[in-house]
Amino acid sequence: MSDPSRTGLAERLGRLDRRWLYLVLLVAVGVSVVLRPLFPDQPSVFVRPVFERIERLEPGQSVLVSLDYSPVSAPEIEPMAFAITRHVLLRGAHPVFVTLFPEGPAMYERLRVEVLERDFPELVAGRDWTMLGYKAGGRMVINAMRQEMAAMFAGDAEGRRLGDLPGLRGYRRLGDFPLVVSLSSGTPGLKEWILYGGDPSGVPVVGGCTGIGTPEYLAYFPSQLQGILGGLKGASEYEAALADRHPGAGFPRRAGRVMGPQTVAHVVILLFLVLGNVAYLRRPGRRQPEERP
Amino acid sequence: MSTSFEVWIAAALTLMVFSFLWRDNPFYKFAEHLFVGVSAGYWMVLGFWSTLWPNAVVKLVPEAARVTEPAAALPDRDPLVIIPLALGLLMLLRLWPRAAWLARWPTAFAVGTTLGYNLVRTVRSDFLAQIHATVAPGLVIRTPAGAIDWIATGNQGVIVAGTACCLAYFTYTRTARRARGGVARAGLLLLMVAFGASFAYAVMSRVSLLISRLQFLLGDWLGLA
Amino acid sequence: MAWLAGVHWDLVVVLLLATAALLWGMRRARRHGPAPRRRIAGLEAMSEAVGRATEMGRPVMYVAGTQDLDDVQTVASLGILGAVGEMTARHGCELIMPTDRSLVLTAGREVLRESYASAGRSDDFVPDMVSYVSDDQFGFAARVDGVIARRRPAAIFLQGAFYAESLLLAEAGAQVGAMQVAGTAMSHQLPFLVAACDHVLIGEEFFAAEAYLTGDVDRLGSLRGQDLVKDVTIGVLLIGALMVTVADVSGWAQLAWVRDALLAFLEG
Amino acid sequence: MKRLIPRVITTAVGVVLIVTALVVRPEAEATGGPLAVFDFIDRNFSVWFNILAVFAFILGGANLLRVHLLKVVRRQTDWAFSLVTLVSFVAVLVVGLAKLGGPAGLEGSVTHPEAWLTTVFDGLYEPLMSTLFALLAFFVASAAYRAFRLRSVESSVLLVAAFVVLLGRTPLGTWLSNLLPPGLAFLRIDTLSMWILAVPNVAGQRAVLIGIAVGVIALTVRLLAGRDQRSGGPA
Repeated sequence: MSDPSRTGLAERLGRLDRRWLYLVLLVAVGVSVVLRPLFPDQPSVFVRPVFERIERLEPGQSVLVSLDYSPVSAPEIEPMAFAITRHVLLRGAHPVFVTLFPEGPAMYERLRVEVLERDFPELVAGRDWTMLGYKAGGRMVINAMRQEMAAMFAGDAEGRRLGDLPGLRGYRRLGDFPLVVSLSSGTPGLKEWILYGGDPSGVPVVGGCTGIGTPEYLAYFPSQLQGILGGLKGASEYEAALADRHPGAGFPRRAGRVMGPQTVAHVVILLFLVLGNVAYLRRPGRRQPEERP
Repeated sequence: MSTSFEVWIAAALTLMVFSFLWRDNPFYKFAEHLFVGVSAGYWMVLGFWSTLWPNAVVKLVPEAARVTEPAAALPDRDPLVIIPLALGLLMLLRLWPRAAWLARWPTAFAVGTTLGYNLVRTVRSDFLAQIHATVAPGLVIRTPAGAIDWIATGNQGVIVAGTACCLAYFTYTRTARRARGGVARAGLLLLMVAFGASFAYAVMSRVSLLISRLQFLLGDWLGLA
Repeated sequence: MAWLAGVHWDLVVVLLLATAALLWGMRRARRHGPAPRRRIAGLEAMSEAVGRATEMGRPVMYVAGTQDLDDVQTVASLGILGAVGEMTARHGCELIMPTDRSLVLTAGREVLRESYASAGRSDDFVPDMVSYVSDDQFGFAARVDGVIARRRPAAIFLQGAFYAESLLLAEAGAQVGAMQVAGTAMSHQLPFLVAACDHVLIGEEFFAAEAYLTGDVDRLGSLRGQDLVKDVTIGVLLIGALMVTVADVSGWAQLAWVRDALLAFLEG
Repeated sequence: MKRLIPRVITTAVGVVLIVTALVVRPEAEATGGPLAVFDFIDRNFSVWFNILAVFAFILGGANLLRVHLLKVVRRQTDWAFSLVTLVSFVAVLVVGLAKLGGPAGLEGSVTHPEAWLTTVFDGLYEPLMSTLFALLAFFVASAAYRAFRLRSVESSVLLVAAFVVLLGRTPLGTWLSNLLPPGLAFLRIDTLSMWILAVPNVAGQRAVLIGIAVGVIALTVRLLAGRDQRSGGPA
């Protein structure tokens, strides 16, 4: 028999009124919604390869970035698009945007206003980055780009001819790019870029996807898919890595700020799990039904 | 603090619903009864205008299409919609005890359509497709370069064996079940792993709903965040 | 007869084989009696829960999922309802069944009227034990949670197709101390029900519940047929995966042909 | 007869629809002949079901009105709240069926941005719906507290899997994993939680789906073969 005072505590914990749990969760999440704390975060084994790939880009190299998401999944995917675009430009590389989603051009517009023009005012569309636009057809678009970029795109979304775009000089087909990034909320998206882009042409593919979609893509990691950002957590890890490696840039950490209340809630629930089990294991005798108001 | 009337209403309703966490109380009762009335009415209105009107009324009386769209071309008349309407009327006979047995016909029709529509779809997408997904990669997974990917191969082995074990868990006949005791038990444990993991994984999306509600209360309403 | 080429022959074959296995099981059960079955704790708990509710003088609540009659799970749930209805009728225990679909309201009443009649308690059947709430999943959940808090049912059966509202219902039940038995084929809601309820019928167990509860020979016989179908499936899984591997590694043309035929068959 | 006819209806409708699903290829052009019949059935029966379901609203609505009217008339407990349901239900029905507030008369969509029904949706329905949804966060917490205990082998496995995945979704998990020596990198919590989701979880879900399909086949065969002497007739 253990110390009676400890048993008393365990017993009280075991019969804890659920409303205390509710109150703790409400206060913890509420306070963190107001204070918006930023927790230190680090890239996981899935995120680190994406970051390192982009970190190794040479100035002047072009990267294909496919914006395969719509407003519905933007809360999860958009922070990834913002962070990766900033990183590519910070390395002096040249992002070439395409989209397989009809809503993609609207997503690019938000990216242009909030990242390209605000954070990099000295850069110019067409010279320092390229938007090729939306093409319907999903995997057929990728197949065509693998053969010949010009077969799919005559020019960029603003009407400049392909030959006049500095970002595509020397990039005639998909295999010429050092990296393809697909930010994907479903089909067509990351899976199509892996199966019809990366696998046949050998170009390295990395990507980002929603939290719910993540497990599906893990089957391709790490051989066919070199790295992946899964949901808000993945985006937050990437932002943290970017801030860590390029401390002077001072970019906002959008996913990191939303992760604050999320993390607090998770820690609170984890704490409940631990407390519940401590109470359960320390209780003398058989389990009694918990108190119900 | 917000000056918008709508924000105040929404905030009041939000607090009323949250009050249920404390205990059942008159505020929750009010919100609950309002919710039932509003949502039941809303769905019936939608059902009328989006299903009954275009698919039954307009098909029986094409001129009715002009009521909602004066410039519309008149669709063809489809007298067969009499069938579901007649079945619907039979259902109302429930209210008249002597003809109540006729009210079984529409239910019989509904059950028949459900079984008929679902069987083939289920066999294709839940049965054959899942077996295909398990069998098709084989047991040895290779990298695009052709070398054996040992991690993926191990994972695929776990998936094939795990699926078989879990299926064995569902066995009903007692003798057969005993014969595969350990395997079925492994299947149950694997199911528990799957349930625990997906429960925890879903916590994040449930919490984000709470966060957005609190952002509304603390930000839009009180102006704190 | 060109249209014959368009028939999904693989599905025809699967359906015919499965039907044959089920009919074999039923015939066997009729001749030799049903084979002994393993226990399913959740099903044994159901009659216990009804008995407990009767003793405590508190009602039993039955929710047949939140989908319409066009979902197979709702149809399966009505079968379980019939058995539960007989239990409450025999015990003279109050049954409340809120529904969120009008078709389920009428079908539920038909089922309960019959089960009260077959229990010899026709007079105890009140149509209002089944009531309509609202087609909205959360409007329905708000109401049912309120009813649970006020009526404090001693037993709650959540049997059918559920979406996000599953945990709203199950937690409200746990808070009033109800004994809860859930059953569903919604794989994404199973984790929540497993966490919040006393017993859960997982997937196929939910479809087998009616056979167990009614003890009907044909239905029990079909369980034997289901076991046979699953055995064959396990065999296809293991042998198929092995064959695909050997075909890939060895490069034998004949085996590659068999592999392609099998995969094409499974692709439908 | 009273029992036979519903049985025949169920079986006939079910079998015809199954044959239809086996024969009709929606991507192919209808070729006339026997296929035309199946094509017709495929297109129409689900519409008919939906018409029937909406028709049933009359019974559902009548039940709702009756239950709450009786409470009000008999002055039962909480009758005042029943009045709230009655008033809001009838008001929404009138607003929606008469398409008040939108374009003139009955023209235009019932969910037109200016229709009063849209105001009701945005002002009352939407906040109630999302708050009910948000209650789930609390219920997830209390269900986890109660259920995830080291009671038996099964519930311990449930607990450990949930714990690992929960921890893996926080920076805390990443931080703890960094304490591991490089040789044990495969035990990193983020890696482990993803592995659980991608491997054992997939196996479990697949088996559940296959089992469900077997259950559906059995239920359908029993009901259509009339081998299911349900107390309530075919339903």
